[in-house]
Amino acid sequence: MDVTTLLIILLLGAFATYFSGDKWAPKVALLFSLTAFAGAICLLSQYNLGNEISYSKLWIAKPKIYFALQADGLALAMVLLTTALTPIIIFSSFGNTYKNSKAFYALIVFMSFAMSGTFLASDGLLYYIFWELSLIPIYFIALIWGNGDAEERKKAVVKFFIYTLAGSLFMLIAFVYLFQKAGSFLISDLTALNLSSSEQFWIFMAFFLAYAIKIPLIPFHTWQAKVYQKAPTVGTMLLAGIMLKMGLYSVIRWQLPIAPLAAKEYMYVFIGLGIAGVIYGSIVALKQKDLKKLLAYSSMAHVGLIAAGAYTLTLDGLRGAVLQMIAHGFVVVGLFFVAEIIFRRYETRKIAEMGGIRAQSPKFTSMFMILVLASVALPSTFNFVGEFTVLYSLSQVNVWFAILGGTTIILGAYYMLKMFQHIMLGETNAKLFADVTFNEGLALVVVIAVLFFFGLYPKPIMELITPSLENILTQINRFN
Amino acid sequence: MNTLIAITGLGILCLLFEILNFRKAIIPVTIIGLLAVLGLTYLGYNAPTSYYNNMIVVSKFSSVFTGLFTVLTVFLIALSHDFYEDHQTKISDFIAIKIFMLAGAVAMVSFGNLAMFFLGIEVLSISLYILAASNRLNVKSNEAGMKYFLMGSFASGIILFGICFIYGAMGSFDVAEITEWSRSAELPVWFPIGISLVTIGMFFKIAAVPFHFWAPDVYEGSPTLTTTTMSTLVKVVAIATLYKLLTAMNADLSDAYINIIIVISIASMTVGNIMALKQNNVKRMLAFSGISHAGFMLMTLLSISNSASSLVYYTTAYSLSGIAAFAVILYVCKNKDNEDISNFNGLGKNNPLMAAILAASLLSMAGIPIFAGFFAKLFLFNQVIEAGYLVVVIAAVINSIISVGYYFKLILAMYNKEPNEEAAKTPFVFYAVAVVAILLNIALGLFPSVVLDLLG
Amino acid sequence: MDNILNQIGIENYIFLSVILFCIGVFGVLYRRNAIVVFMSIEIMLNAINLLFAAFSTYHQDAQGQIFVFFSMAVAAAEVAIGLAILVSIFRNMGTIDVGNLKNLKG
Amino acid sequence: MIQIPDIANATPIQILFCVLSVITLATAFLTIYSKKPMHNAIYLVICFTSISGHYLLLNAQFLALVNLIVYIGAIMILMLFTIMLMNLNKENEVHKPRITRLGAIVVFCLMCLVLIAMFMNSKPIADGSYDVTGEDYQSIQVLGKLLLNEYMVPFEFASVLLLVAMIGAVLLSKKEKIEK
Amino acid sequence: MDTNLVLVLLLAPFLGFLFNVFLGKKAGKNVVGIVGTLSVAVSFVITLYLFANASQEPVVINLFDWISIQRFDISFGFLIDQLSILWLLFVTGIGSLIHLYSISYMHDDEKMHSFFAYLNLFIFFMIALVIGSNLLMMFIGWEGVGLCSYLLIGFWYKNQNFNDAAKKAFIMNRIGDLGFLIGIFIVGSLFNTLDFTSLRTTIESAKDVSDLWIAIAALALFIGATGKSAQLPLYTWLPDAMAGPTPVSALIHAATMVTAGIFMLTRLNFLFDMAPSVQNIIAIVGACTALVAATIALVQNDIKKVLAYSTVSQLGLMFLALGLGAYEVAVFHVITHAFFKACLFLGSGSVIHGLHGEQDMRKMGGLKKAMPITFITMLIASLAIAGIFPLAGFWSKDEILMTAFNHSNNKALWVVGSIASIMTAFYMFRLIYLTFFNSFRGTEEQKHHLHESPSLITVPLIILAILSFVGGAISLPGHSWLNDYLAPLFTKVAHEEHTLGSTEYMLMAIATIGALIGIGIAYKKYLKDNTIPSEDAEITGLSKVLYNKYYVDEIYDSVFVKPINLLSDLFREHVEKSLSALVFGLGKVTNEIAIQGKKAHNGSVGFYLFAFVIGVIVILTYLFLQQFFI
Repeated sequence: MDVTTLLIILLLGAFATYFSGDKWAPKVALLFSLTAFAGAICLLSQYNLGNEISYSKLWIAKPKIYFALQADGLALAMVLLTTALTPIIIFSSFGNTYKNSKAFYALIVFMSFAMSGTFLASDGLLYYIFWELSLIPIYFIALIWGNGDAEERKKAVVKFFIYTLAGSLFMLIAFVYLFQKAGSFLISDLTALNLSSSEQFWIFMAFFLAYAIKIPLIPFHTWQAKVYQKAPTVGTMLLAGIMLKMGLYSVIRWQLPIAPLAAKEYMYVFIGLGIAGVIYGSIVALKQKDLKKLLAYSSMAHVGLIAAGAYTLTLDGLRGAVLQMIAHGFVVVGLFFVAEIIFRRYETRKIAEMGGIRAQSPKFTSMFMILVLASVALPSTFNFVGEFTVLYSLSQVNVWFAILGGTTIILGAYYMLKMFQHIMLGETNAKLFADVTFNEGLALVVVIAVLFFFGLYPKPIMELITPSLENILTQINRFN
Repeated sequence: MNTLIAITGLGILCLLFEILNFRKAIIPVTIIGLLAVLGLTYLGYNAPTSYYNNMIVVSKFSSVFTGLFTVLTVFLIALSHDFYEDHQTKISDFIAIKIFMLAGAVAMVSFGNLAMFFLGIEVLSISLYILAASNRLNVKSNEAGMKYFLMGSFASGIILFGICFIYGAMGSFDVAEITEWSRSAELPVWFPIGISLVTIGMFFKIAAVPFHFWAPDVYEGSPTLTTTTMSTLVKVVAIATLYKLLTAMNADLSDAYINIIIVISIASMTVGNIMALKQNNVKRMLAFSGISHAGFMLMTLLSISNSASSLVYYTTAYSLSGIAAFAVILYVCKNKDNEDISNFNGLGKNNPLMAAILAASLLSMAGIPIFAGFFAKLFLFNQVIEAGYLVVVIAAVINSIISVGYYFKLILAMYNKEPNEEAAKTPFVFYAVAVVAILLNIALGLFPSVVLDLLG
Repeated sequence: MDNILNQIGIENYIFLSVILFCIGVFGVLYRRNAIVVFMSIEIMLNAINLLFAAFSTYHQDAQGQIFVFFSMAVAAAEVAIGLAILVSIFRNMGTIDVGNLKNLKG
Repeated sequence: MIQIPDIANATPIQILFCVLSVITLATAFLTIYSKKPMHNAIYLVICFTSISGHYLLLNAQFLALVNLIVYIGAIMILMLFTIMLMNLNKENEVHKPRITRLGAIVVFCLMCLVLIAMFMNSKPIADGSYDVTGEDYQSIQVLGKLLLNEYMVPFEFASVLLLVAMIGAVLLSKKEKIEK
Repeated sequence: MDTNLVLVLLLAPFLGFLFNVFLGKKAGKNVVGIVGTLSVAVSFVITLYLFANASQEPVVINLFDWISIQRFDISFGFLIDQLSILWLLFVTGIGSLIHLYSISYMHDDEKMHSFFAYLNLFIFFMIALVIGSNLLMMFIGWEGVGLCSYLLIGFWYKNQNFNDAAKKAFIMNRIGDLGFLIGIFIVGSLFNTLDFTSLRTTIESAKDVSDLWIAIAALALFIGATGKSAQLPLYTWLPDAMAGPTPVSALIHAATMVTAGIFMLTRLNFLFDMAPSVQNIIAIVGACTALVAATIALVQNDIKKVLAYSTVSQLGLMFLALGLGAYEVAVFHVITHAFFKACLFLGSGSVIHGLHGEQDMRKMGGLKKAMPITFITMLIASLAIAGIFPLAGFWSKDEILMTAFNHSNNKALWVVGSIASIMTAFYMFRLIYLTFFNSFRGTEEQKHHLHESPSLITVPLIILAILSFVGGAISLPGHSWLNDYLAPLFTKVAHEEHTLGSTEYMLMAIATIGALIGIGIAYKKYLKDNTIPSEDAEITGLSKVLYNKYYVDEIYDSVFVKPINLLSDLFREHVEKSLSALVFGLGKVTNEIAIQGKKAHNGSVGFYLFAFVIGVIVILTYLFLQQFFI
């Protein structure tokens, strides 16, 4: 199985979905995304057999641009995350009906294609193209199928698009500049460059702008909550579950190896920013009235911690960041799905209008509770593994970072439990709340199963990502 | 040369057809003729020579651009049938003028003598004055024609003044001779002044700031098909000519000159983009967008020795997306008395294909990947950074960000607003042109080398 | 045959043309009557033509004069079109005041 | 360098040049300044005539004649026709606001200043050593040959230009039959 | 030792949990109760087997590598040694009893299956905590029991106050957990291992390890312990936790979970021994907690609240012992305390059950006759906790006080501890008198229904009462089986056996007298004078302060909770908005420029040409000047 096949499956899937018509579109999309997941598993098995999984072909001769894909352990992990979450996300949307659903599902599959491409690309420009491509589907998904007032939605979505595009264009400049130096966009060439420290600084900052907006790190996060709120839940899941990880992945894959000196010199600043995001996000989440907004800020807090971990430039930090990325991907998809399940029944996202659901829906309550617990990184869930490793790496840099970053344990529990209490507990709600349907339950169970399995046995993922992270670390340390 | 003759002949054939009452055949025949011209151009591309005492010099550069112009003209003429539905008696005139305009354009990129250059630019301009004012009962069209005429002839005067000084300095109109002499050390001051004046005249034609004021008004007032012509064909012709002129004159662009280009380029991008933000008329908005693109195209002049292929790529990408966008605009505003953005409300529901095409072409103009517009910008940035003008690229990037604001205004109107009325029937030609143009654009994005390698 | 420039000097022709050209520019800016604006443009073109002729003598070369013919052809064509537009404006608006052309702005 | 006219020793040609120049500039200015379109036209005719005089001075007889024929005979007549057709010979033009007029004057002065300064600064051309090849370079014969040999293509192309203008003029003024 | 055995030990409660979760509702209440109890009983039996066959050497079972850190791996493994077996014994033992008790106690609750599920889950996590082979494994259990505590406190979720209490417990615990984690990090980076066994050897052989960092690690771990074991300043959740069903209070908030902190400190005794300054802190914190909680308990009227503060106070005493390095003494007290406190809670549960949910002692009284078994068992337990010879509490508490007395010349700790135990005697007997003596003060309706609890409730009570009576036997001064049993755990040679000299006898006498005084005062006040504590509103003076728990909750609320919420409002209302405005502002400015720019494009040809000409002039001038100056 060739690495390009995976992308082709997804791309074909997008077209097939569009042309299969509104009625069949969800099923076709699910079929193709599952196929892609199977493909990713195939790739994984080949990788485990020690095969080099890469594809490279000269695309444009001048300037020299390759169509180069390479799947190392890290990229594979992220592709697996993408291809595993996409079917879940698609499946989770089966309870809703969307007008013009063929376009809707086609965009989802297309986005999955673009994001997989981003993770796999080993040529800077190809990577950039996929990076930007993934922005367009989510823009339309949020714009057309989003909820709330059209004007406000428009404002939020446009801000999101322009903001993220603004960041990435600076990244493009950095890439072009690097191309001048290296003569190609291939990552292997870019990481072999001997840039002066001031060059590295500016390149680092250009990348940083792109990633800080995408991740998002404080204070570049202002697009996030509104978009999460306004986008349809599927879009929010894609955004929070996978797309944010693109930013974090890129930090590890591109930013740090290319400009390690700057990363080292200003390490404290970037870790500090990440941790500031943790605290700030948690505190803001505390008093959110809208469930999706609350989850948005919680997500911001989590990714802040992940970013802080990545910027420690230690193996533990990177590994923890990747683990936490995957874990967060699953848990956040689950939580947003929970929000959607509630919305399907109560037609509201205002926490104040909920309450007393538990008595009516034991299954839903248990699953929601488990997701909440995973989100607050209860040991034996996957999130704990990631969070522990990240916090450990932070403590190696400076124990204060671990303490400040560790407040997520307290504050996270505070706002999540408060949210849970106000939504689920209390006197039985007068409005009827039907327990989860089979489909809804299945999607949640899959997510939960993943969280627990890797929470107790994260070794496969660790072994998958560690060699690639070690490679990246040697690149980072090449100036020493 | 053959190309030029063939084109002119085709124009006259158009007029003859009207006389011979073959009105129905005009458009098909012209299109077929133009495709044949494309073949001729290809022959010329393979055999660069000069004709008639260096009056016409067919080079790879000129052939490539001639080809591009011809393709654009094919699109424009294909669109004509439905656009001039109500003016069937005049259709031969319209088509003939467009063909002659193409002849002027070809003369402009393949001139070997400043006389050809000047005549070419005048044929082009006069055709445009006519087309701009062609809706004679419409006050806006009149005003557009008048404004364009006044300012255009003023600019022609400046260009002529410049040519005059070049002649004064060199004693010849022959580009080859001028090139040769311009390498000698002692040049009279007349020469740089002449070059500057000609350049300024061309700045006017490509609508660079501060010579851009005509563009929005004229674009808005002109009949939409004319606006299409101006924003695609004419802009491309002007920038190609300017490029050719500066390479041909082998003017060692002095630092001062480069600075001027930088300032004008940045100013054009900025003014164009910022002004476009608050426009309600789509044509006017695209006029400002065109101004900003002119700024981008001017960046090629910063590394003039090797940026020809970037220029070809950029212009092709830009004009193809322009054609696609205007095909949709023509469809939407066909029976409307204005081109306000509100006309596009709900297009995404009424006609998803057309909406998608417009969205795609706007994304291409904004420089979003996989569309050719992105690669155009990329190659341009690459070249400019290579030449060492990082500042310009940063300005360009900031401008790209601003530009998204107004391109998306249109997209938002299409997808986020409820339709005003029932969907209208789409003439087949609009579909065809729009689809072909956008597919070409995407194909260009996927295989940029096809165009890039034309000029090595 | 003596070169007339030996008596007058090319500079004087240049200055004459430049000033004439500038008067033309001035006229374009100064007047609102479209016809007068046309005339101003004609003055500009004539100034250039004169300079062409002067340079032609300067170089002892006929090409400059040839160019003047083209320039005249262009001027004639332009005026024809310009007047045609003017007439249709007059018919529609009843004025030829350039300052009244303000439907398109912003 | 500007040669300061030496009135006393001026040759007739120099005097003629000066006189013609003054007439040219003055009438050009009056063309713009005069209020009545008809007067404008007449001043312009004088201006063009004086330019023809310049051509004669430069020994370009054919050019002088063509200038007279084309400009005065064709262009100006066209303009006069238009003026009379529209009955425009009235002083009803509203003046532009003062600031605009002031601006126009300033721009005029500036432009003259800049251009003249530039040319004054140009390298002086050796006095009295203008090329004299002695060949005939501007007789009608020579011009004809040049125009129809080397400049054949532009010459033909000019016809395209005029054709376009013709079609255009027709297009712009022809009334259409409204087709049902 | 058999790995499978340990896995069965661990997983039996978990299977019970799964059964109750998925099938509990269908299976019916009796089955739920039986399965729940049996699954714990299985663990208890295995523990007994392990206890009987225990070797001297600790047994480590590594299942697989769990988390990898660059410098070390953390295995998913178990450690079975004396300490864990000991803990397992009373966790599963008392757990079984309480499960048994709950069958009857919770029989009327519609969600009995989830109650048993949670209880089973708790036992599962508690076992995991106890047998974890490294700090992180312990942390799984640590957080897991916290979770179960949360679930069980909020068991009656329809009451938001209970939910608040549950949330508070979880968050307070999490504050401690952060400390625990930080401690783990520091230990990990100092010694490159988290395994208890290798940690011990590493520390013993470690050189040039910074004392400061060890102290910080110890302190951080201690903070973790204060959270779980309800010490100052994180104790406030425990009294609130009484919102849960009474068996829960007995099991989790008295006998087992709250002793996790002591377990952890004992486990890591080798670490704490290296940080004497931290040990001092622990001792002081323990003593203070004991005193503060005891004073609060003096005036509480809720029967469970009294017991809760009593628990806090007793835990304080245990920490006092830990701080003094007397781990085995602390463990001894943990065990005896588990017996009598479980008994007390279950007894109070029996009372509450009998009164259909009434918890206010002011509305009880005279239950002696109606509930004789409950009365006798509770009386025995109270005597035990008060430290009356020869009950279990006497021996353990006496050892603590003795250790405190012997520890240094500063007798302050001993004084504080003694006062706390005198108060203990007082408030326990206040409880007994108010509840069981005099006449019933409740409603007629309640009086009518007064009855002794069924045997499922009384049997565990009796067993626990017996244990409270004889439990002291495991560590009699001079013949301490416990000390010998635990000896391999401690680096220091265990405290030299107390030679029962005159000082010791004197101390015993003082303690006993003190306890008797406390009982006496209570007797005088509540039995002789028949005083009934006044209504809430009438409480004044010092009692008011005590009754309101020194206003600690209010202080925490205004120092931490409110500011964070205010900050949240501030961030949400202002910071977010202004950050957002900053970004939108850029757009707004651009738009404003555009609007101004529209005015420049005024449609006037004159102006357009003017700009054109100016452009020409500027360009020419610039070129000219460039040429001129270069």
